[in-house]
Amino acid sequence: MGAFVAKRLGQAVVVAWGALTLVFIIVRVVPGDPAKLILGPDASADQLKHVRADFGLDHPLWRQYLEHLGGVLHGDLGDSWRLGGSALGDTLERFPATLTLSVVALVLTILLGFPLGMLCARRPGKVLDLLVSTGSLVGQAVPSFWLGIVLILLFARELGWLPATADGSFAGVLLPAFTLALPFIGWLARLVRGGALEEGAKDYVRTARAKGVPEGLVQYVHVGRNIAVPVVTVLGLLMGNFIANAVIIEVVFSWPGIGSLMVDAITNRDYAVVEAAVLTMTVSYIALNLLVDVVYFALDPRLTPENA
Amino acid sequence: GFGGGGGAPQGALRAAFGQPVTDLDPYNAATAVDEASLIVKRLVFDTLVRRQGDRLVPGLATGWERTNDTTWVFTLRRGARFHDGTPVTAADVAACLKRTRAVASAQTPLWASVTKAEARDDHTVVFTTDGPLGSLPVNLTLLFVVPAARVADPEQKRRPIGSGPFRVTGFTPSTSVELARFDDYWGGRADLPGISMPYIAETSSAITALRSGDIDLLWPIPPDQLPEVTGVKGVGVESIPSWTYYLNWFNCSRRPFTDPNVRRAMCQAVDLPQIVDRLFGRGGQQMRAPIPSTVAGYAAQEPWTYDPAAAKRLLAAAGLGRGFTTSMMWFDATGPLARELAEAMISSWADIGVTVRPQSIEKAQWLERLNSLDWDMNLQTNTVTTGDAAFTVGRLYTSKAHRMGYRNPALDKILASAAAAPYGSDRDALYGEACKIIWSDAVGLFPLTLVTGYGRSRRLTGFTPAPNNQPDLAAVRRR
Amino acid sequence: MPSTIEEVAGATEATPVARLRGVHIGFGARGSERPVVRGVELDLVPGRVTALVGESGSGKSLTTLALMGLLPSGARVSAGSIEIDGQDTAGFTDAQWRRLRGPKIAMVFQDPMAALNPSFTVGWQVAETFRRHQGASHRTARTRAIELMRTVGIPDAERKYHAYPHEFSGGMRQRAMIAMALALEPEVLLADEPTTALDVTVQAQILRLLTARQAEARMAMLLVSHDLGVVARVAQHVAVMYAGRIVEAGTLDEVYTSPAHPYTRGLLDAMPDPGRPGRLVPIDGQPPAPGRLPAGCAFAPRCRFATEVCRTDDPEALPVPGHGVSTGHIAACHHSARVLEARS
Amino acid sequence: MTAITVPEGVAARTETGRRRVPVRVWVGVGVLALFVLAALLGPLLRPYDPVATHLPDRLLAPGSRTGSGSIAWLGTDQVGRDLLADLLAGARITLLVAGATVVVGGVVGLVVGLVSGYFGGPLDTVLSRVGDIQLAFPSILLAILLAGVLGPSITNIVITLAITRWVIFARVVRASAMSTRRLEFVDSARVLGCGHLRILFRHVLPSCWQPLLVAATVQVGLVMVAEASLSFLGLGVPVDTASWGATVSIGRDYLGSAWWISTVPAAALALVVTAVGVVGDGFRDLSDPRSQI
Amino acid sequence: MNTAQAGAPGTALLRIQGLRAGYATRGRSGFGRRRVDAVAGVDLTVHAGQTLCVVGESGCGKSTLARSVVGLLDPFAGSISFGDVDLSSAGRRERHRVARDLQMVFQDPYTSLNPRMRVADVIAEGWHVHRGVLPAREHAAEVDRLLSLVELDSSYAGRRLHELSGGQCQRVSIARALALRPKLIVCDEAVSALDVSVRAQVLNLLMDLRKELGVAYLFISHDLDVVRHIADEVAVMYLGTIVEHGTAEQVFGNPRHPYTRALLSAAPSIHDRPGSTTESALTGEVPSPAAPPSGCRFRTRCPIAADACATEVPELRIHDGGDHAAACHFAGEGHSTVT
Ligand SMILES: Nc1ncnc2c1ncn2[C@@H]1O[C@H](COP(=O)(O)OP(=O)(O)OP(=O)(O)O)[C@@H](O)[C@H]1O
Ligand SMILES: Nc1ncnc2c1ncn2[C@@H]1O[C@H](COP(=O)(O)OP(=O)(O)OP(=O)(O)O)[C@@H](O)[C@H]1O
Ligand SMILES: [Mg+2]
Ligand SMILES: [Mg+2]
Repeated sequence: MGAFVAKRLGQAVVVAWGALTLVFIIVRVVPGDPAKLILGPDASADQLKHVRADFGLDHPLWRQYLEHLGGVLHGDLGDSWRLGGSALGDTLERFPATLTLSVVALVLTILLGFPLGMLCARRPGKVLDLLVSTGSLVGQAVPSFWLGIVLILLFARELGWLPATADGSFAGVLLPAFTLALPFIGWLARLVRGGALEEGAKDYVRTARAKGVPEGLVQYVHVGRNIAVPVVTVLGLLMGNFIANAVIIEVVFSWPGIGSLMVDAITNRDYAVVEAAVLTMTVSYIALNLLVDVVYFALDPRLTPENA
Repeated sequence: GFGGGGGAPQGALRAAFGQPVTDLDPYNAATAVDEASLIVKRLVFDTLVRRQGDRLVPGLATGWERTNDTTWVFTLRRGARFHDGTPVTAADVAACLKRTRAVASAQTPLWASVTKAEARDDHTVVFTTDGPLGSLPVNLTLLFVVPAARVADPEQKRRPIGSGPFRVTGFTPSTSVELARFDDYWGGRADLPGISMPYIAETSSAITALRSGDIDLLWPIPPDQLPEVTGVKGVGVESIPSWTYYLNWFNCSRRPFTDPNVRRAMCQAVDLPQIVDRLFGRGGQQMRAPIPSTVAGYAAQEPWTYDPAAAKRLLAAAGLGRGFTTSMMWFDATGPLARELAEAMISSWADIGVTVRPQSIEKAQWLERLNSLDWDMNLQTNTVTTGDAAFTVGRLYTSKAHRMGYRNPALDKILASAAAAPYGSDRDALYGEACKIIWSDAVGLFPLTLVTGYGRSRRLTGFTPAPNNQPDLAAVRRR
Repeated sequence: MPSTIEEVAGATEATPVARLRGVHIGFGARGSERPVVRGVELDLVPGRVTALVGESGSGKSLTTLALMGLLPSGARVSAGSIEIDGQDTAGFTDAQWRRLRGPKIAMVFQDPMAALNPSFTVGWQVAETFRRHQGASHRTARTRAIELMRTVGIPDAERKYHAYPHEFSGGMRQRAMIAMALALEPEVLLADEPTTALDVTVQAQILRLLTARQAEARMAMLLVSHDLGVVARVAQHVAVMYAGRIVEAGTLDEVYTSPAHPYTRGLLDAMPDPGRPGRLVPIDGQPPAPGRLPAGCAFAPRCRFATEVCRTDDPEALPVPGHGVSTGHIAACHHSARVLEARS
Repeated sequence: MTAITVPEGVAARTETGRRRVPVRVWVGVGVLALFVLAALLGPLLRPYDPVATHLPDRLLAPGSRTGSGSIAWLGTDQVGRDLLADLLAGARITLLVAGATVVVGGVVGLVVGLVSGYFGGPLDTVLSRVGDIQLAFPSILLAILLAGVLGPSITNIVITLAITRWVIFARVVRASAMSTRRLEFVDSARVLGCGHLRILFRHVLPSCWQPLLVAATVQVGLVMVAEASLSFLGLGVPVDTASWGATVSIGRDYLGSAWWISTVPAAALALVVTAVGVVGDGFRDLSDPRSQI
Repeated sequence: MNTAQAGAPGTALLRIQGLRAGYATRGRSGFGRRRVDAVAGVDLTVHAGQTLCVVGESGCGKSTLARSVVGLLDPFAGSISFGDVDLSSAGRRERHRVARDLQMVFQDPYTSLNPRMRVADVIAEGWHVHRGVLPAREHAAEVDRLLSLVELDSSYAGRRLHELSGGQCQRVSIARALALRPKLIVCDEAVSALDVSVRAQVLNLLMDLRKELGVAYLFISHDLDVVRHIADEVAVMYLGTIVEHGTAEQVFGNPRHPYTRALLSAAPSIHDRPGSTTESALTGEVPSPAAPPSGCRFRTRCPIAADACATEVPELRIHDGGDHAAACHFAGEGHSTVT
């Protein structure tokens, strides 16, 4: 187990470094001069130089890169020129909001998707099954920003049940979380259904029945335990997906998370914040994957460090 | 809520503006002329001079006088205090001027000729300029006063200390600002216990929030969305022509726009009355000068008549009888219906055989290209932040500025003398002259002034819409 | 004239605990089903090992599963009756079946890796039987499971209780399966190819274990196998299946030494035998696909004894001529007499 | 003996061994055919000029009569263009972008996946880590940044989207190349003396097509939606090209008043993407179960 | 040069000396690599036209041996020579040439042949790989000839593999192996997956081919009946080593190693009857090759193990003249020790 985690951590560091380097390069390749964005069109060459020096943009790229890496090791990604504060601080301040949104979306996905999947598996090919499998496709086929606005118009404007924007209340998180979760509810249901059907056809299920184990226990104990493993993996990936996908939802719902922060930072060439946001997202993605691996490891007794 | 810390007190006004507040430091270069942060800054900080309608009125300064061409003396109000309890002194004002001169920002041109500010005593500040600067009092409506000790304090970005009627209790950049009433304000305690300014990016969400009473005030409402708030119970709509207008510059240093007749032909080919009426309706006003009618220095010109045939003749005379191909750039967020306006104009030009490639690009790239004059036509909104012709006409159209490739020594001279002139009819005449040259030379096509639509809860009183999009929220009351 | 095993066996031995009468099993919707098992007759008598042999796909497993009430979805018993302990199981509810499985009838499956749940410890799975049926507490179930594991020859059962199936070798897994099946001392034990996945040495161990326990508890046992050698080693009675039917049945000696059905003969001839070096004699052709059976005798197309009648009439299972009625050797062949003759 | 049993297919088989195609798959195929037809013929039937505006006709509800006397069956947009024409013209771009993206991403993914799955070793490790980086990197961000670097053009959108997709294809192909490599028929080919190239192309590649195609059908749908999301972020197709995503995105501010602008293309998008998904599902179910090895 | 002459009946065709082969696995901690010798020092010779059978329990290294011989696995030590080519030092081209003479038939015909290919393509593949063996225009005719050789109708040429039954498929894979006219075919459990009747057909075919074409076989199986039926020579393998070796009559008629005896008595036969078998029961299972017992590898399960067995590794020695060898300290003592 220790070796397993160590190996994964090693990989994670490589991946994080890669992502960091990638964003560093891309951000600087994208046309657009932060100094001009700061000063506007009237800036003189002298002013521009001054501002560039302030943000260390006048150093050669390799030096900026090395300084950047050095900074990362000290947990310092530089200051945001737009928001004033430390970029990492600003980003981390926003992270709980994104996390809340993702977690609520994940909970919604599980609460709705899991039972749906089990129900479908009970009667494959029947009406509910067809509805869910088509529904899951439709769910992924609708652009989330459109869906988000339609939901706002419906639930906030017409029905007045939920607030249109993030107001910090629980009701405020429901709409964005639901919009985020919707494409994946049917998806999870199909996954659970597939797993339940596949596992249900295995010999050990027959063994359990041959022992006289009641059907409910067969499904939820014998089969359930075995689909837990793939489902947990997928949920971990889903969470990573939510954190990344939250960008659009956050913009639509004015949700103060790192997604909207990042979009804003990109349009304004706020390098430090873009880098901090990417680092946060990447690290959380990697951490989630690591967590999933560990949970997977714990859930599936067949895994050894060798074959994991 | 997330981030940001404390919220606004119960009963606070909830007001949503169309752009995010990213920073509250009055000397941060990035937000020096940013409308959204100016709205908040005007509540949190004081300025020596204030604008009321089209008059300048005392703020922290009770009075000022111009002792000679290059010297202005301002007398400060007694009893004004900062939010931390310390009194406001002339030394603070001097420090603030020093700071604003030190920071390179979009305001820099305003202060370029102000050489120094000295505290003669606690309540007298003397400004010295290196030439006559008639617009100093106007410019001072943008100099926010903070304690001398804090001019460069990074804390000012998030929890700034000012002497304005409200103090900051919570701030999440680009998300929300929370303000609470400052009880010791020299002008008397504000009526509202606080103000909360959330930023709502999506128009539909914002309008929904206004309709459902989640927010009390929303502006500017995009022209096409005005019908969604008019006639809704509990919501009133007010509008006012703003200092923001669309301009479409021709790159006068690039063929074929080097020829004024080609530019004139382009202006004549566009049916502006129809575009403004159909597209913007109540949300826009056709322009008759290169600056909005509400700006000081405005002088109405003869509008271009819509005459495609005449335009074609002009082109033919310029040797472009078969038309030509050119391009137009803009960035999407520049203003409401920017894309639609561009398309409508492009569509009109197609009728006279001019093919225009639309280029909707990112702001950052737009800026790059704008300054390097790497464009044929540039569509953008522009705001006369000070409400004075000097801010736009005086700044943009000089040969030295070289912003659209237009060079006219005669205009340069007029603008130089206008800049030096004190407020008054002479100055207005000079700017009028400038307007005329710019207009008839067709440096650009100036389609419309935006009319800001304010949607507000009917429970609000004391609210006055402002042309600069920065209404005085301190004066608002709630029933 | 006695035409069924029942009549023959009933005369001499204890009454069967389980009996199959004319059992048909089909896939697909009622009315349009594809029959895969056709009229199987089988008696399971206490103390006796009956073997069911036949080629892959002949319907051995389905027959066994039908006895457990565990037919795969889509399959069902479309005709005939399955009696366990005198009760007809047709129309049994799930709960009724559940009460039978374990105490009355139990089963050992072919692939012990697949048949054990990979996510639970072996011990837990063995103990589960006690918990479900006898409401035993975790502790007592555990003690009894460990004891049981010891009796089926799992060394170090205390420790192995906590091991997962993948940590067991094939033989140990099969022992665990047997432990599970024997837990409640069932009267009928079904073993579907219990040793196919194992090595000869381990196979011998498992067979020894099974027969020892069977004899000890006088269980009725049905052993499904395609290996005629394995069958020879443990079974008293043999039933040969072909294309869903039992084509020949009788005691081991009768069937092996004087096969009366050409298919049985073919099987025996195809086995390499030290006594008969040289070329082997395979059966021509291939088994028919279920649902696409030829008219008449299903074996006719591959049969060298086949005549016109074989292609039109499906032969009934009849006592083998020349044998005394009492032995119960039956075969479903129009030409069993010729087959018997040709052998000698 | 039981070792050799042909696995039963997932889909229903008829008696003859051929499998029935479920009705919903036919419906999906029908919708797709219509869509392709619309993309091919639409602009001929209902000419469309992406920069022409008809301001007097703006924001007309579906079924209204326009100033020129024709009927706008699906309404008009905020500059008075006929939405039906817009939809037909958009179909072309949407199809082009989705198709090209999947082809480009698929080819890159196929090559990378094959190489890293078949050869394994350090090359695989490097390629896999690159894939990890790509996956850990928020794909929307990558799209935004790339769109920023490359500027607005259809080619660039395809490149952008393909860059965010190739890993998915590479993973699918790698998995199947890896499992194929372990199969006995590959050993058998090696014993026969086949070289790596022959094994790759004749033996490994064929078993990668099927999972690749299934992944491609899923991705075609997702790419269409992703293109819409790019438009939402202001990085979509150039203004002078019609695309469903762009129309959905621009029309969203009118959802409260002129709902049809955004809803018509959104519904079309949902319909087509769902149809692709249904066909993809059917395809997966129908494909030879043994080809999944 | 070389392999061509190596075909005269009775000459040594394949010579395996001191072969050690196996797999590198990660250690328990997940770090580092450990070598597992699944084949731990094997010497064997296959003569032209002869059938050498290797028998043994699952996991004793039979497949590892086979895979090393055909070059699918690189041995850790020892040498394998074919004709006069030393495979361990041969270059790519040389190995490629040897491949023509040395073919293999795998256990499961469905997985060892590409299910997507047509029968004709499966058989002809070798001619594409080894250019010059057969001109392209003769491919079709030769496919037909091979099909008839394995008793399949020429109409099968156009079929896809999944339309064939297991036995037919296995015949196709034999035809494929024969296409290059090899001198030796390695059969790894080539008939184990087949039904009795089909197995008989395939065994007959293999025996006919040996007679008609003079093909030699390295035939690997765990089925003693089958081995006894077709073997000229038999090698009994246990945990990576050969424990007994001799002609079929010698090994089956007069087994010297207790393991061989145990195997023989455990193997079921149709002549057995319930209760009649007096098997010398082997207890337990084969130990892991990663941690083989010291001394004699079989001692942990051996009914006659003595103290010496734990320390001294028994050599494979000839005990009763001829070439019947066994690796047991007590092999010379005849039957009496075991009952
Ligand atoms: N779930 C199923 N769906 C469809 N057909 C099935 C199913 N299970 C079994 N069959 C068919 O029923 C027939 C009999 O199957 P069964 O498993 O009883 O054979 P068997 O004699 O046990 O064979 P084997 O020796 O391979 O285990 C076979 O032709 C098989 O194809
Ligand atoms: N790829 C592999 N990696 C690690 N160990 C392996 C691998 N393949 C086989 N082994 C191990 O090597 C040993 C010998 O395996 P091999 O396949 O040669 O046995 P075998 O005699 O062919 O057995 P069987 O009769 O089951 O085919 C076994 O202990 C097995 O677990
Ligand atoms: Mg079976
Ligand atoms: Mg093997």
